[in-house]
Amino acid sequence: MNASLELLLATPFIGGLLAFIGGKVHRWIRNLIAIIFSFATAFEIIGYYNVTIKGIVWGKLFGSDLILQTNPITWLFLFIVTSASFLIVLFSIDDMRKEEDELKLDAYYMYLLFVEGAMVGIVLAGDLITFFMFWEIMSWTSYFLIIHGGKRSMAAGYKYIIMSVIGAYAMFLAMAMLYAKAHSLVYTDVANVLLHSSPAFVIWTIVLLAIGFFVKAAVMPLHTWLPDAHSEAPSPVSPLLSGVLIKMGAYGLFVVLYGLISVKLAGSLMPSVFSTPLLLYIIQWLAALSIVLATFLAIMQEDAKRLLAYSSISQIGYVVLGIATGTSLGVAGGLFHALNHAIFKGLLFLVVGAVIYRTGTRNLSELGGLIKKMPFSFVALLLGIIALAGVPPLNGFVSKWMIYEALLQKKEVFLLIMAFVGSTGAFLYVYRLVHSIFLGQLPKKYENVKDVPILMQIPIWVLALLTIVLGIMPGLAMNVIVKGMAFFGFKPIAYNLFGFPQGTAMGALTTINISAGLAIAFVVAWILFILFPKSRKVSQYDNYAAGQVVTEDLKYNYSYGFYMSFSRVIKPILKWSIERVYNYWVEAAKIFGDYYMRRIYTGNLETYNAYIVIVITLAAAFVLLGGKIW
Amino acid sequence: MDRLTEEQAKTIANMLRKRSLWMIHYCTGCGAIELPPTMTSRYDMSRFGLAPFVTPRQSDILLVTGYVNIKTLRRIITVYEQMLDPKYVIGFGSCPINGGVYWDSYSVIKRLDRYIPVDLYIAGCMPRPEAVITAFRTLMDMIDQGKADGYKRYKRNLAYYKENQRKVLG
Amino acid sequence: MIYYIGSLLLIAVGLYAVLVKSNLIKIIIGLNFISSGVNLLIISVGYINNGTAPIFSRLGLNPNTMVDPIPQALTLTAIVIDASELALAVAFVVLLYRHYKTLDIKKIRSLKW
Amino acid sequence: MVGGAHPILLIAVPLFFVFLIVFFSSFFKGIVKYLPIIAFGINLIVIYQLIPEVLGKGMVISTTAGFKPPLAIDIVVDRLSLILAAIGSVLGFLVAIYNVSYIDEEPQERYYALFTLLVTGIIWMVVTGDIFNLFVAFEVTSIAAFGLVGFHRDQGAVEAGFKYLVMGSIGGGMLLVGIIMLYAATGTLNMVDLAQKSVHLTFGQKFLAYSMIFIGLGIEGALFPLNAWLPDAHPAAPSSVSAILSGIMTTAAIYALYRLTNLMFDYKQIYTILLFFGLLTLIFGEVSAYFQQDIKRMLAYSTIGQTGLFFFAFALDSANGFQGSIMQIINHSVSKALLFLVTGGMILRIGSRKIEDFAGLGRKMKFSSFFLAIGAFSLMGLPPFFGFWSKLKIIFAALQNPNFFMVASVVIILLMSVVEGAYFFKLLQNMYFGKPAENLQISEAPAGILISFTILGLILIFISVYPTPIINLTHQVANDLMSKSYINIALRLGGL
Amino acid sequence: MVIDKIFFTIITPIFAFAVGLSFMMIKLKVSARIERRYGPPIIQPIYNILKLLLKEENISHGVIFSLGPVIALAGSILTVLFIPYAGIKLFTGSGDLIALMYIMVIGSLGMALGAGESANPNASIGISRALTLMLGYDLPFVIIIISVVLYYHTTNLADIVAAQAHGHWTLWSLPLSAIVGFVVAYGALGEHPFDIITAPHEVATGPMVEYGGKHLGFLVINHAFHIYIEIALFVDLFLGGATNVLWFYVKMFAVFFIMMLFDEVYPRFKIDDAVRFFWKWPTIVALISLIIVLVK
Repeated sequence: MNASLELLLATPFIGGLLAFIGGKVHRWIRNLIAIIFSFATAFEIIGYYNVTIKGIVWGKLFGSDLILQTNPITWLFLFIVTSASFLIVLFSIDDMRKEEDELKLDAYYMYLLFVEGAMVGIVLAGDLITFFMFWEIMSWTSYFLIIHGGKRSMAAGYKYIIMSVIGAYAMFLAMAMLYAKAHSLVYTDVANVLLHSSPAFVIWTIVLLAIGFFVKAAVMPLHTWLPDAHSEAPSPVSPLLSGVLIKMGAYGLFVVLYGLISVKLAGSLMPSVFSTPLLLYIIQWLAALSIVLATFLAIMQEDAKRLLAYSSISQIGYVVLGIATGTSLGVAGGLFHALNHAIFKGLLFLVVGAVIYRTGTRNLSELGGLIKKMPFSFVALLLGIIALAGVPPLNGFVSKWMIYEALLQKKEVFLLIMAFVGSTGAFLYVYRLVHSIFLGQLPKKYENVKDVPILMQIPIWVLALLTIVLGIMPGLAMNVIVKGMAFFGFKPIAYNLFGFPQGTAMGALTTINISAGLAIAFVVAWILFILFPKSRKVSQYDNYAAGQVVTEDLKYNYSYGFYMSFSRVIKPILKWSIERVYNYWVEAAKIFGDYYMRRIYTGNLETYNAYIVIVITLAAAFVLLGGKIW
Repeated sequence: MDRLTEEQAKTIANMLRKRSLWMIHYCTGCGAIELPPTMTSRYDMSRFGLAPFVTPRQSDILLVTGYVNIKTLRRIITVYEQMLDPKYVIGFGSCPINGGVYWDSYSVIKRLDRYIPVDLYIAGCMPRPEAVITAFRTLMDMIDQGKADGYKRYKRNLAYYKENQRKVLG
Repeated sequence: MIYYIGSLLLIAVGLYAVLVKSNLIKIIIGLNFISSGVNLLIISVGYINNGTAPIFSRLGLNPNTMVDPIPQALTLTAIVIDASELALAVAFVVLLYRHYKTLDIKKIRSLKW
Repeated sequence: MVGGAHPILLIAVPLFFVFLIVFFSSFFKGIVKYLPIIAFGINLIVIYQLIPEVLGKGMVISTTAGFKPPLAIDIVVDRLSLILAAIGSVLGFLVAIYNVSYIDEEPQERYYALFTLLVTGIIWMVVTGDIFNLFVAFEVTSIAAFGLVGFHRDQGAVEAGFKYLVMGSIGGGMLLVGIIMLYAATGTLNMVDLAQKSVHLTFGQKFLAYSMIFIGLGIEGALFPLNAWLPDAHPAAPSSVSAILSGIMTTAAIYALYRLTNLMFDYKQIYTILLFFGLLTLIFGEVSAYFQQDIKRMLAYSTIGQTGLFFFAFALDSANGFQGSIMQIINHSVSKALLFLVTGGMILRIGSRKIEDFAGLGRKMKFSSFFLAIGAFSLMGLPPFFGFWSKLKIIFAALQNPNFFMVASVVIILLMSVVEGAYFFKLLQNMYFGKPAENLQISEAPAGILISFTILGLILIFISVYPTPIINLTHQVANDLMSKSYINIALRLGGL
Repeated sequence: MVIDKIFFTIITPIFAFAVGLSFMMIKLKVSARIERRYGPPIIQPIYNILKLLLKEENISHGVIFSLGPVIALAGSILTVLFIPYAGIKLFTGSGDLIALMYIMVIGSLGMALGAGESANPNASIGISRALTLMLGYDLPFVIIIISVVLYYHTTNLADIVAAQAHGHWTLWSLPLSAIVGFVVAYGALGEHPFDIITAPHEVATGPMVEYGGKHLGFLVINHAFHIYIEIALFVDLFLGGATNVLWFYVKMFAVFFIMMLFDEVYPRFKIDDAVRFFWKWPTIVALISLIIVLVK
């Protein structure tokens, strides 16, 4: 409980190493160690609930202190990281059992815990060096996690790591520029320096840092790694990536925008649009574009995990959109949505993982009708998609509602429209998910499928419960968020356990009334329903198909190209692919590099000698010109 | 509700049923020709609460218009079995009665009655809309009096019907 | 002065040979040209017109008229190094000929980029 | 001198062992392969003894032949030399162990003699305080290297060796020309003396000499465009030699360039030119490495890239730049040597240098793959490995005075780091998760190889997780370079 | 007060159902007259519903299949509670217009889930179309919602209604929004030309294909609610709500009557054409209206 921050940071790393070593002894020792250490990390953060520690120096590098710190926002993200990791470790125990190679499994748990440790480090960091260091560690450890997924995951992982590295180096550049100015990278020092810097410098800093965060958070023009990586990664890793890892980008953005640069400062540096500093407004637009376009792309997907991956891009768009509003309500909404997204996206990926575990496919058109075989998974998935679509009474609705209200208050109507459309679009793809996996025709080969083992169900149920609890009692999360935001200088927003009383915002929300109303209405409707004659259960093959007798061997259900008509509508948009642009440039660079390299290292000794002579001649010319180079 | 006896409840239910008859029509050949005038403005069968519907789950009447051959019989039986009780079958025109002009065809079912219980036949080739409407009115009266019990007969004599169906369909 | 020019010319000729000639032997000769040029350069640095050997073999010798002994020592070292290099080079040429059946450097291009 | 720590032993002992090897080879051949281990073991002891003194006083000088400097050739070990000499000795020692399992081709005694000579020459080059002695060391190194590159005597090795020889000879000649120019202008060969006397020379004079020296050392130090021999020679040589060549030989040449530039040619213009050379080397090295199919060739190009990086850092001409440069040298030497040693073991087992043939080795050769990954990570500069700290330092140093050119350079460096990441991750991915060839039956590398790269890997891990002493040391070194304390301390200690 | 609230909570859904049912009745008659038919008896919908509920046999494809209509009805009842009518605002304080938009969706979700479990391809196609159409009309819908909200500076529906008192209807102040709102409400009702979802001749009533008996009865009831919700929302947003029930009913009827006329004369859009339609003219007009509000 009273573990020091260093211990908190070290626990997952030690656990990872021990798990790796323990795996040499027996696999259950390894599993146990992984469970214990991930639980220990989650347990250790309890003591930091609502604790603010300004900073602990844990090292010194190049004259800059390396600092660990914590505050309620940190705690929120720590909570996301540690609890999600713990649940994912639990889920992995059974899910990864099909992997025969024990060495790979040892490495898997090690990297899993390392990623957790790195994310804890990112969140706890009190200076940019620590932040960046753990950021990089997170990148490569998660890369190794992703490529556990088999052959196709390798290309995905490669794309992921390259883009991560590019993003990280953009951050690195910004960091170095800040270091040159501040000679220290502690947040407070950096903030001080930025306060007195030229606008151009501040803007460059934000832009460069934002590139790094956007790659990780997969905001639209930099998202191309995500669909591949998230869908090809092993089932338990996808929730970690989607639920937690991309939140680090959002966290970084939050820290930079409000920890290093205050909105007031940003506002004084650049023109404002809709009372938002221009740069933030651009960030908001990128986020909004991510929301809409990723939603449209998710609608088109045929692969369950790919669909969820695109949905992650879209949902992280809400988070970034909220964080970039700069108002208390919006930022709180963004942070809350980060938490909620971790919960419901983790839940969805886990359920899909469970389905893959049982059926071995994630192709939506091959699945169907599993509700009869995996009813618990169905209910969990149902809760997940309701939360994702932002439909009351679950948690996704509350955070989205806050973001909408914040945007409305700032009159950022175009962004708001996009956010709304994204939410409606989410409805399309989540229905696709539940329909194609759980509803519809049950293929004959899945006759003997049953629900997943209990160890895999526990994480699913915990998350499913959280969607309900936070949906009805958003005040639980708002406690932490509002306190933490006060730490960053935001005005507090009025809230209570069940939402937002009237008079504080444009509108009001009392979640308990909605959920209670729904429950009562449901009970009333249900009572009405059972008054009338009971229904007779019929087989799914007793189905109206214009008189045709439907048989088992016939695939009669409609699950491929579910939104074909919609794709016809948005075909003009789909023609544009940022990925193709990237590929084009990468190919061009490769061809260029190849062409010129071949002409430099020709293998001909005479050429090589000519280089030497050229250098001699240049030197001589230089001397003759009197030592002037310009 | 509990005050009402079962008999009374049934009476009320039948009264409602006869006022709202939704039909799914099985049309082959010329059978479909006489239905549109029946439905549209001139004869307007919706006056009697009749309405055409498209799925057997929602329909009360199966209207078999025109001949039924071996191939289509299977569909008719499927559709009939998918309908929800109470359900009624109307044989429309002479074909379902005795094969009509196809009386000597090898593939046409001569008597629909042998395979599914027909509540009412409308004779004629083809029957005029007036006849059709009269038939519906007759059916309504039958329902009111509880005479239209084809679905019950089907259940009672399931073995008989199945045997006949098997003979034809194999 | 003439020695400097001569040595530089020798180096230039050597470079030219290395650069232009495609025969391995000629390249080696070019290398030797370079080293000879360098050696000559070293010697000429310490050379004094009408100087004496830097040995007090008899009395009355003015140290200022003695040639500098250090370049000579250097040259000796350099010559030794050149000799060993030459030996190695020739050995390589023999091996190259064994592998490629040619002495044309342009054809010896199995290793490229 | 004092405390029994004689820097001269660093050269004398291995040279003696070279003769011993040749001597023993004729009648007691079995012992030959162990002699280099002893030689460099002794060297390590000498270095260990030198450490307190060098760190304390900043320099240890030992003169030869009974003369006093500047006439005598003196051996000067300051902090920078010590770092490089230590790396050289450690690598020499480890590679000597490696050789025991690795070299089975005849004539072994020549290999061992040349190998010992090569490492000796490198250490010599690093610790010498005399500019002509530097040339001699340079040539000793070169000739040993020519021979070793051609050691396999197959088609590629001979060709690479010959090309290297031609370019190296030209380089040697140019270096000598430069040295002679300096001598002609100042009349001395002692570096400290030269540094003092050359103040009076004009920039033009100095630059002429410098350009000659630069060409000579640049060829050996693999600076673009003088580095064309390197990608041929490194793959052709036995992996043990590649480790030395890549790990420390180019570095030693660069060291010499650092030393001379710092002592005598401390001009803004020269540093500016060097910046460009560094950047170009970096770009061409890394980009070429990306396209390689041959793993050793890839590593060789990567060496060029790394050289460019630390040369760039040096050319920044600031304390931070020097520090970053030296940290990067340490990182490069250790990691690249590690990579070459590991790949050597792997190539020995699978008999191919193609990257695609490395598929699935992560399962078969666990230790090798692990250390390969560690080395690659450190080279890429991923935390928490040492390369991260050095790269951090270099970038911070480069942006100390951010102007457009510097920012652009940093962008290039970072882009090249991305390229570096691209090819290393390609390799690692293939190695760990690639599908191995059918019935690939291979075992872990032989004991000698395993021991040597394990020790090196552990060293790398150690300095990665505990970089503070090295950071402090390099900080001192950088300050030494900035304040030119080489001259002052040498004067105080009688190095002149 | 509390009793008051409970009373109205009970009475509101019944009122809504009655209104919706009355519209259904009227519609049958009116459309018959437009087609020069006599038309069914005026209480034909009641016969239909009761007949469906009293079917002797019901079939079910599974739990969710049965729950579908129940959830749909529950969602509709809940939504009704959030819409203020005739000065009665029950739950309006606990969820504003934005919340309402998403509460409205619950019912559709239930319906879609239930229909999905029937495994009927027609049902799936129908849902696919329904959701696509929803995305289609959602775009202009949110735009007009935003413009109205911005115009009145509140998201509270009751406040919006209050602000329109004394004839200051949104219809007069934002005519363009009102027009689009009408189109959208119309599209949401799924009448011609937007009835591609159920298109009986194509996909056999789409989502409802497997529903019969009491399930279908519930869906018909739900449809009555649906009519009420869409039109009441339109009346509240654009026609100033009303202070008494009668006036509210008259306004709703007026809106519904115009809708009926449209319904009679239009053929059917293809689904992608419907979406294109909604994303073209209504969206443009709505945007213009929004910009007008913003500039003001």
